[in-house]
Amino acid sequence: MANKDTLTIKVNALAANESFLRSTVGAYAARINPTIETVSDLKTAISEAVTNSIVHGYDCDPEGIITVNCDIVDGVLNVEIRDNGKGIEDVEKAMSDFYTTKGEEERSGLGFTIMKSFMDTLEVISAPGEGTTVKMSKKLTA
Amino acid sequence: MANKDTLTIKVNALAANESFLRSTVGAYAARINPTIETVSDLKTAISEAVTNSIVHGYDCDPEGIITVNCDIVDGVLNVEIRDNGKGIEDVEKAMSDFYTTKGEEERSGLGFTIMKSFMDTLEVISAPGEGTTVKMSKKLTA
Amino acid sequence: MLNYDLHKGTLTVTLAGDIDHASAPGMRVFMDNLIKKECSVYNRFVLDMSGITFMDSTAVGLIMGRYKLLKSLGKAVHFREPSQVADKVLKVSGLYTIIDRID
Amino acid sequence: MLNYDLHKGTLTVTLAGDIDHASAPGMRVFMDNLIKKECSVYNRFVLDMSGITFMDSTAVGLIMGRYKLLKSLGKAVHFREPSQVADKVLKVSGLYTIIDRID
Ligand SMILES: Nc1ncnc2c1ncn2[C@@H]1O[C@H](COP(=O)(O)OP(=O)(O)O)[C@@H](O)[C@H]1O
Ligand SMILES: Nc1ncnc2c1ncn2[C@@H]1O[C@H](COP(=O)(O)OP(=O)(O)O)[C@@H](O)[C@H]1O
Repeated sequence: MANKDTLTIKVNALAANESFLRSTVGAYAARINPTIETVSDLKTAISEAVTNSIVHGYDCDPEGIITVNCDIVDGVLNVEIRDNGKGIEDVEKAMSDFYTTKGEEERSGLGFTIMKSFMDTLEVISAPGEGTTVKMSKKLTA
Repeated sequence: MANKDTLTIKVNALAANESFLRSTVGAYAARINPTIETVSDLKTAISEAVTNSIVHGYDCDPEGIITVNCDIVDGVLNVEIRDNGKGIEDVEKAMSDFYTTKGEEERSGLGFTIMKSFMDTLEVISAPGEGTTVKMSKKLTA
Repeated sequence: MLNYDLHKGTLTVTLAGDIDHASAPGMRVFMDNLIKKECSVYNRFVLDMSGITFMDSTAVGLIMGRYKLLKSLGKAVHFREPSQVADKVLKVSGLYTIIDRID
Repeated sequence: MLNYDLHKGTLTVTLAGDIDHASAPGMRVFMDNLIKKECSVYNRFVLDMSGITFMDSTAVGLIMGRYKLLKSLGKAVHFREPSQVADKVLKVSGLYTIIDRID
């Protein structure tokens, strides 16, 4: 059966879209009445992925486009955040705690750590020059 | 110069997306700090167009997809609401006050009247079998 | 959200929150039951709109429909204290020309 | 949002609202100026996090950076009353292992 509750959003790589996208996905998830804490966790994880696309993927170039795809199936929110930016050479290394290529900008290297711990599943698909796709899911209902 | 602050959203023709889309476009517009009344007018107009796509365009079939495209240029929000639903035979007639093809459902026939009066510009592009596109704009800053 | 109060021949219904195509059907059923069930004990119907946070033309259709039903039953109909957002839609819709506002 | 209070050798900075990549840079500049300018009059730095409505790993980087600066100046550093959302991020980030919480 075709899925009946999907959401696609495309925006420019602007800092203003960090709060916009996490709030929008939070509002979308709210329709199936999750707890406040669940929505808060979700917003944190979305913020990490979107910030990474802006800061690392596009080096803050607002011409870059970020695409967010979501659906809700059987109480589980699936979300995919995609950029067409510079991509990641070694995904496993990038995902390890405290690893960052922008330490001089005071980045903590904990973005993926937080995504992993705040969501139920996390998958990162990336290659140099081919952009990055972060797929996450979280059960919204008890 | 390419536009640098665009937003595209695609969702299913579900009643839950009426409030979701008007709130989301309202939140997007908020970044350039319009008045509360301006955002409220905008949300009302968006709600009219989205409800029409759901009720008339798709006869409430949730498989239908509604696409909203926005940008903000020089303080003016441009928004386009598109469906691939059944389309409108006579656009001029449809836009006249109190005209409705769903009177039995207590529709008032004032959707386009409200869009016209709450926005600065309104354009409707439609043909039977080819879906409907509503283009509106509103100046957000004084 | 919907509340009502029946007092000295006046049935007051308070509509609050967002009134749109998603919320209107439930409100319609509730109001129609009430309007008919209590028909013998009120002659004036007041619609309190002070708590409306959003309304569009679907809400205008909802109000028009109840207005026609109430008129057919011989009741007087008034609006009370529409919020700013409600007031603007009521003005554009022309509803004030058939229903007056008492605050 | 950012507020501060200097009292009996304790510099208390209150961070409130959403702390993310968009808001962190302004907070960093403000805090660094304050930390250096008032250096001679406090020996304890308290970060009040009770009003934080959102924070992510960018905020962790912001706190780590201030922590290092404060340590290099010989100051004691504490958290006060992190909100629930802040507490959860602080736990996962391991920041509690280097900065204690005094409520
Ligand atoms: N969307 C992306 N595009 C390119 N590189 C990325 C992207 N997301 C993450 N990375 C790489 O992975 C590293 C680790 O990311 P993360 O754990 O979020 O920490 P941080 O953002 O603090 O550096 C980043 O420093 C960057 O090199
Ligand atoms: N997206 C759409 N697809 C098909 N028909 C539409 C669409 N939008 C409007 N219409 C037609 O135009 C008429 C007038 O629309 P409107 O002024 O919004 O009033 P109402 O929605 O109350 O009928 C509708 O009754 C319908 O026939």
